[in-house]
Amino acid sequence: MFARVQNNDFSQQQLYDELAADSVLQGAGAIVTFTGLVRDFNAQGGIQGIELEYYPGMTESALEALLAQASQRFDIVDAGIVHRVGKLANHAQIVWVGTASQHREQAFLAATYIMDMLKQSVPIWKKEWQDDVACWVAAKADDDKAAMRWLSAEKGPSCNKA
Amino acid sequence: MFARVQNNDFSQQQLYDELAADSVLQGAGAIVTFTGLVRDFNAQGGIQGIELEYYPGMTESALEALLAQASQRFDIVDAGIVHRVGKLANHAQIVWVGTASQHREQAFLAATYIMDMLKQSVPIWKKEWQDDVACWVAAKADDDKAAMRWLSAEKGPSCNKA
Amino acid sequence: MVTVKFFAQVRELAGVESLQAPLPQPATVDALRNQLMQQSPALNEALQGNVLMAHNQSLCDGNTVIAEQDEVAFFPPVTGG
Amino acid sequence: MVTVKFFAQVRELAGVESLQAPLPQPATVDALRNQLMQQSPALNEALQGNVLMAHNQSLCDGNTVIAEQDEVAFFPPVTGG
Repeated sequence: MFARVQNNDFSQQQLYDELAADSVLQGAGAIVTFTGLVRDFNAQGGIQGIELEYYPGMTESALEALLAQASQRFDIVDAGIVHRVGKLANHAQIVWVGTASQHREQAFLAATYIMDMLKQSVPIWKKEWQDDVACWVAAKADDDKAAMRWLSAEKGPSCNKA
Repeated sequence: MFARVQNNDFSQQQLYDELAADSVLQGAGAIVTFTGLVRDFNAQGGIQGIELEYYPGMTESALEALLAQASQRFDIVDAGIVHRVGKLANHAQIVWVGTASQHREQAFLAATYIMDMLKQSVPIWKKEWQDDVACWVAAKADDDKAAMRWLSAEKGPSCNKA
Repeated sequence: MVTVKFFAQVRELAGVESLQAPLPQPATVDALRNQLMQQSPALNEALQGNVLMAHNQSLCDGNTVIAEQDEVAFFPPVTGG
Repeated sequence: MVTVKFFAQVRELAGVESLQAPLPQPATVDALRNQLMQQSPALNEALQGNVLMAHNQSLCDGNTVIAEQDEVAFFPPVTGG
């Protein structure tokens, strides 16, 4: 398992190979990857890139905790997350999530879960540049709902929002 | 959209780049990939690779039809499938599916749908080599159920099994 | 005549990949299948049970109507992916 | 003393990234938040509304008990991914 926060871009091939190398030896027959990209527009029109702030220390542990939760909840043999921070241009890669499992359903579910929970619980904040002004992006109700779908199936989160 | 049947191996990076190139210009913010790998065992023990037979002509059109169905059913901007045939060693890549969408949920659903339907409707048959004997793999009830989940939400398939 | 193709276990049991058959009466896929099953013990065994059918390279059912020059294929449930 | 950190909009409104604050009475995250909000109009505005809280780098709620040397952070709902 690997969880990384970095400014540099990442290589699809390298991350796939890293995840697959051990996974196939552990019987993985299915690898799912998710990549998030900077879109060049928002509801107000075109944007000129984004900027991501994070909480050094906590962000890394939150990503590691998320991988541990996903491993407990789903039948996966390995998983990894890489999240970029800092200034990112339109169309740049933002985040990569990979999951490996014996069977495809668990790999798909685990990757979906990791992304849904990441968007609700990992301390990273996004600004969008628009006409030389950078505006913080508001959290989406859709993202809350996506995470709640998983949480409602649990006994209850150990820690609540304010 | 691209659908290919080939004997040669494929490159994760090349297929990702091919899918992403147009997709980002069409507003894609989410790319999901699925890769199926040859596992080195089955219920009877270790295996020594697999062999895949297909129906030249029909296999390609079935893959194209599947992409068209997925595009109609889900809010995706692009998708691709590559399926290998012939002899494949343990741990080799068998199939790659990629989907690109503005939002991650649709990309995940479309990739899951394509794999579920591929396993039920695309003419490809798998043999496993075990102690110098090649045995045809039986279709899995799980795979039928996975496909039925999608079909039951439709008006009914236009074409039935015998 | 119609072109008949077999794949995977069905092909192995039939002992042939492809053959030409006269258009059956009635001209349906089921009638073709029955006609072939009476042709030889090998074809009888190959076409028994859960066999999928394609007409001109699209999955079809037994009631599908066929014409001269059409292509019909018989094969087991698929196991790709 | 406890170390207090702010991120994103909360940091910008607070006008500071980090500060040291005396342990409040009672020693909870909510009490610390109230103490900070009384300290300046900027902090008052920054800590209003839907603000998430972390105690020693784990998400927590306002009842969480804190001790000397702990790290508490306030930030808006996250928007990564």
